[in-house]
Amino acid sequence: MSIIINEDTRIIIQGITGKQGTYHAKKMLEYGVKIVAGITPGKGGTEVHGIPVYDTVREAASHHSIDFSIIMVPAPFVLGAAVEAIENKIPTVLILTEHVPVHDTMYIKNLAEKNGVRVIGPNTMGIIAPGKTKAGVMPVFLYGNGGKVAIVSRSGTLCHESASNLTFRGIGVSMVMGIGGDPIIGTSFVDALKLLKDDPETEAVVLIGEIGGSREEAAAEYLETVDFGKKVFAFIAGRYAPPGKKMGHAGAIIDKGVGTAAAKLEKLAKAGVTVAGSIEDLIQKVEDWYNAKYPGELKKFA
Amino acid sequence: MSIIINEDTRIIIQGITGKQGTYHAKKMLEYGVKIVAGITPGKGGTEVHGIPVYDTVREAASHHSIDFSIIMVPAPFVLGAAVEAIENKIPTVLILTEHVPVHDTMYIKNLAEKNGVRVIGPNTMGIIAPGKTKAGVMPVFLYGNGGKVAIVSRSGTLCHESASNLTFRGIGVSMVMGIGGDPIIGTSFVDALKLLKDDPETEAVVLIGEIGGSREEAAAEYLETVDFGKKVFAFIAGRYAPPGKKMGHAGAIIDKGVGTAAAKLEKLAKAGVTVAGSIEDLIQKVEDWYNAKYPGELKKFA
Amino acid sequence: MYLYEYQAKKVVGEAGIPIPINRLALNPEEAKKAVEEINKPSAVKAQVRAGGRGKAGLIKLVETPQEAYSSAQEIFGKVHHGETVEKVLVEEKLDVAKELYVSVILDTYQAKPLVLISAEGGVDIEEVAAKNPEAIIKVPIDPLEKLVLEHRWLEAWGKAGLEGKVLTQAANITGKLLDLFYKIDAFTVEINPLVITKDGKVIAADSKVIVDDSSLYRHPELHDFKDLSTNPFEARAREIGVSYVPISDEGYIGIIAGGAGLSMATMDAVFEYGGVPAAFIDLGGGITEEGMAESLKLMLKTEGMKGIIINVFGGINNCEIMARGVERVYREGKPQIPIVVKMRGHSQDEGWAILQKLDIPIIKYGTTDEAIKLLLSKVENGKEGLQ
Amino acid sequence: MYLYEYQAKKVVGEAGIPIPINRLALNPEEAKKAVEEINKPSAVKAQVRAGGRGKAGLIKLVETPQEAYSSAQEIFGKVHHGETVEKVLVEEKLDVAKELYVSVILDTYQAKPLVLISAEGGVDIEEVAAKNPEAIIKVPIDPLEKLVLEHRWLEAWGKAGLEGKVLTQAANITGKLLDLFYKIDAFTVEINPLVITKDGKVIAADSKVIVDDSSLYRHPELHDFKDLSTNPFEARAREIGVSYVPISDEGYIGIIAGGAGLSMATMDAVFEYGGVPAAFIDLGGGITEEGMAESLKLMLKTEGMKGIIINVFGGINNCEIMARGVERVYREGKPQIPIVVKMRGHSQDEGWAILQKLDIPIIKYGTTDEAIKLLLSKVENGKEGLQ
Repeated sequence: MSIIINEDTRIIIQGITGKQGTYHAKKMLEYGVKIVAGITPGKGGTEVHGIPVYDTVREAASHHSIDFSIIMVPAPFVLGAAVEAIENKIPTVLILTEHVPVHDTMYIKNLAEKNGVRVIGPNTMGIIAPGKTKAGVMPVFLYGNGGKVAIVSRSGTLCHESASNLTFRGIGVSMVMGIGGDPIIGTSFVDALKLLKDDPETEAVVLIGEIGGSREEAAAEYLETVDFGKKVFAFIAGRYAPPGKKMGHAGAIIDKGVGTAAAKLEKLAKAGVTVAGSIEDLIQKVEDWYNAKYPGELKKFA
Repeated sequence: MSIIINEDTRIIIQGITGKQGTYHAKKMLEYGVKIVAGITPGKGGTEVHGIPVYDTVREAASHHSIDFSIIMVPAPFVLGAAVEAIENKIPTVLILTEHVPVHDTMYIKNLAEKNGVRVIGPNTMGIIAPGKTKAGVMPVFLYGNGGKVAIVSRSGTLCHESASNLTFRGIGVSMVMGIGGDPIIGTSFVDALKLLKDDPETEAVVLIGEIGGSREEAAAEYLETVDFGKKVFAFIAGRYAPPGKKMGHAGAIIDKGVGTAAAKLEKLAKAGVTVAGSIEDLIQKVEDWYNAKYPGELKKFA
Repeated sequence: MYLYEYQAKKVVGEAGIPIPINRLALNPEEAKKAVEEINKPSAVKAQVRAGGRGKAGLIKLVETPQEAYSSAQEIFGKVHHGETVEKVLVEEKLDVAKELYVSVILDTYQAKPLVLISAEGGVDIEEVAAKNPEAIIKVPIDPLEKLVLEHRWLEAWGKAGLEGKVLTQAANITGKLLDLFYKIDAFTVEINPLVITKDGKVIAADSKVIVDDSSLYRHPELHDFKDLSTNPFEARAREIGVSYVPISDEGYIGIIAGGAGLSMATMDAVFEYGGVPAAFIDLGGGITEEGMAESLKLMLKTEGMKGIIINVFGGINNCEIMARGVERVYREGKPQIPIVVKMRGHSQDEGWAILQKLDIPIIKYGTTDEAIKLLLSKVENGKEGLQ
Repeated sequence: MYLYEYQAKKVVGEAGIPIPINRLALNPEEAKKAVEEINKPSAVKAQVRAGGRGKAGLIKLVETPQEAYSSAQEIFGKVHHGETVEKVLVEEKLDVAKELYVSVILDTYQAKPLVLISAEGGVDIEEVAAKNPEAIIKVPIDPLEKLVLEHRWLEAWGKAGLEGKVLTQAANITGKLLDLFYKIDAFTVEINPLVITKDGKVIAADSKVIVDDSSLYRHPELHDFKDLSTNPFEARAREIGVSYVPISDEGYIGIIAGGAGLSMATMDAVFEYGGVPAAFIDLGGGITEEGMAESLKLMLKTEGMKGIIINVFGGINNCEIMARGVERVYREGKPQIPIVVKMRGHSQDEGWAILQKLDIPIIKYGTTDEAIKLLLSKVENGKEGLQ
């Protein structure tokens, strides 16, 4: 059992007949992911890599038990696809798509909360429980076959970066989740930490944040209020960003001193988190902790 | 104790500073109605006949206990006023205004149900508990000082007509409510019957319907399913209406044989209701029932 | 407000729903030009509100512009259920593969929009409902819900058996129809038939739109469609701010009453006691002295009028003001037909005093029936003298 | 998208909110004409995005058209925080009795619109929040709620001390501002100050509007306002479908990375190890061979460039395709500055093979830090040879 997903999770892909949907459905099938159905309006009755395609989530749900939906439709259609999944009470809805209008995400998040549905993303690479299953676009061979460290990151490529380096050094990862780089996201650092607190497979958590917003600060506040009981590391991208500059993500705006890397790192350090100045520093600190806890176990991959 | 209103009911008037609002506030005060406040945005701090005026219901509610709101604002402002009253959980909201857009009433009714608020109307003359209080525009001297017969009517002037004649003949009325002549209304015949069933002051009920819609049929169905335990009379206006003709109210449309007077009267009669062919017939049948039940008591007024 | 076919199509088309290519023509020459532009076999359709146009020869299929001219020439000026044909709609003929049905109606009892969907279109939906009720899929909508999205319509049309591109087109149209329903404060927006063409397009071949009159103040875009009744009495009443409802062409009793319920009850009583009402005027609320006077004058002018009952209350209105309105008419000349007034309520004493001076009989405490009986006896008695 | 003052005012005015009479002028002559038309003492305001216009002499109060001409002449062509003044807004001067504040912002943490209201307007709202937090009334909005009506704003402004006609005007404006917020997919719509004039009118004297770029596809009405950056590199990147972010004018290291997080982490590492980055290109998802090639060419063209790090993953992108993009540039001519690639993920073997043929050093298993250290050492070593 991992958090959110595991080897038994039955997944549908909304937008499976698109180019990305078809490609990543194949990659997921190769990884052994249980994809039970795909959804594309107007393509009901067809198949993608042997996966049955339905016109609606409701129709798919009448033929299959569904735990999880991956939304890979173009941005203008994400609102409709997500609301459909939520109205059909799919327990977890992960939105991979980037450039989703933020007002749409706002609506989705509020509707999901009202319906008791977990949303992850949008603008995320997905979630992986290495060796078990994945729901996302990550190259699985960078993520190894398991470990004791979980990674939660706003950036997908920084997931790849840190997970691959932890894997190469033989440490591995228990699960990696991109929470998404948008201003509004369904699942936050705090939500992830709450789940990881009780995850028996995770002994340490790496938080990878960015400048802008206040989600890292909220994570620090959460860690100060609970006895988290696990080691937490953090890295914040954008320490050297010129103030006021928009750095790619809409969420990564430094606005009048709020959300700077310095402020985030200070709060996290105060909450007992081990903060890192660079990726190398982060990986090294995790390795040091690991070696101290499990001396002599590490066999480097490369 | 009467249903919905009685001598203790604390009332506000939304739109009190308008011509109608000011006139009828005076008439109600003369009848001893407990009007605790009036509401007109931008007129907060003024007074009407000594009644304090506030800008918002919320402000009024912070100074007074409120049981009931009468809405007398022009049709385009009814939606705002009603939603305000409902959001402030005023237990009963009566909308006197006519020509309210039906989509607005639809919204109001659904919001009220969600908030546990009773709406009466729109397009009603109001409600009166003779000798106790009133919330409406009815001339009180036509309604006497009480009695054992309740009247519930879609038409305000047919309330005046039947109540005045019952009063003139010495029978009197326990309470009279106009439920409103619009296609969508807050409180229906069935709602009124449910309340009157347990009203100790009412021994008989007069239902005054009109062609169109299916509210009278619904009342008949309700009366068939419960042991109502009280005498019920009914009159339906529009028996001779040419089919397909719009008769003043938007609600009074005969559409393809549904909602004809004949259909309504047949259903009501089948449910044990004493149906009348004219106002005179209605009054006479009530008088006959009264004389049979209380022989020799009647002293005619005129 | 019941829109003409061409108006309904305009509204539906502007909502982004595909409609047949069409042109409105005001004369045969324009009908000819329309077919030239459309450049396809077309239908020439008389713009009247009543149904049964096909049977009445008011819809003609034409192949050429010249045929359109001659067909239009036949149709223009024809009278259908009292309405003269002054406009025709010229419209491309569709290659129909299948006919569907979709509408949004106001379910007044549940206080919710109700979307009706059926794969059996092109016929009277009430017939389908009677014969094969499960062929109609009903989707109630919560008016408090901010967004109602397309998957609802994909689900419904999927249940109705649609698939592929036809499914997505029908679902998209249904969403737009619900948006339109809200946007124009409709009682009904209906597309019947919703046609699937042989080349797989979904097109709203015919549509019916009824809009709530009470909402028109916030729909300037619909003002051009306002139902300017050809009946001059109804038009004049609208100017005065009251409603004039014709009842019977053979009628000779006029009714002026306050409120639709009392107006209808008075009408019923006239019939009940053997009279025939010509029309009623419902004064509504807030009637002024002038409004009352103009209403009475309008009723007096109605053809064949032999007697008038004024059946009013001082509730939202005022007896004194209404009596003054009557007095104003009498000052200009005493009406030559009997008038009976039943009036009570706010300022009744003042009102009665004015009417008594005019020698108008007043029913102060009786029922509507008594007033009607009195009026009818006066009309009967006065017959010879007045004719 | 951050709108210019004149654009924000247009949007706010079209939402039905009263704004000062104004005219946009593209030269001193137009500024003169504007004051002639306005026919009142006016302000001539440079249209630049950065704050501090008043201090920089970019806002001038004028009494006459001639003064407007000369003031505009002074302002046009001035450079303010890198932006040249090409437009001025000429605007009537209001007779201010009091200044209020109102805005709707996106509370990203609560995922709700948040309406902020204060009787203390005209100053920086963050200062008010710091000094006198209870002077700001916060009204969170539920995005699922279909209708948010005026009484909410009457209540809030009443709490802020407004009354009478000023209260109803301010409430009405607030409702329209929330509608506008939703309508244009805004991050922020702010009116500061919201002015009460001496004759009791409430007018949006200045406004700030920020719109979500991701929503622009559904806002054709805003396309004219699109931020056509004067930086040709940013503009070219937009054409390619990537984003080019300038970092430092003194920079000499170029970063091409996938994703904003990795781009920033790479930038941090360059600074961390003593280099100065000039700019980064975030490739985003779905990069093509051509997009990769054009991105690299763009970075090579950046002035002062001495070395480039390509730090990418085959995740949503593909290593082989990205390597082919690099190859394409090399085929047109081997770049004269060191390039280091760190690349792994989908089709990494194919990608590595292509890059190896080009003699490009690849960090296959190390961290970003390793790649940067390698690049910086190459730049350092190659300095003499390249200059």
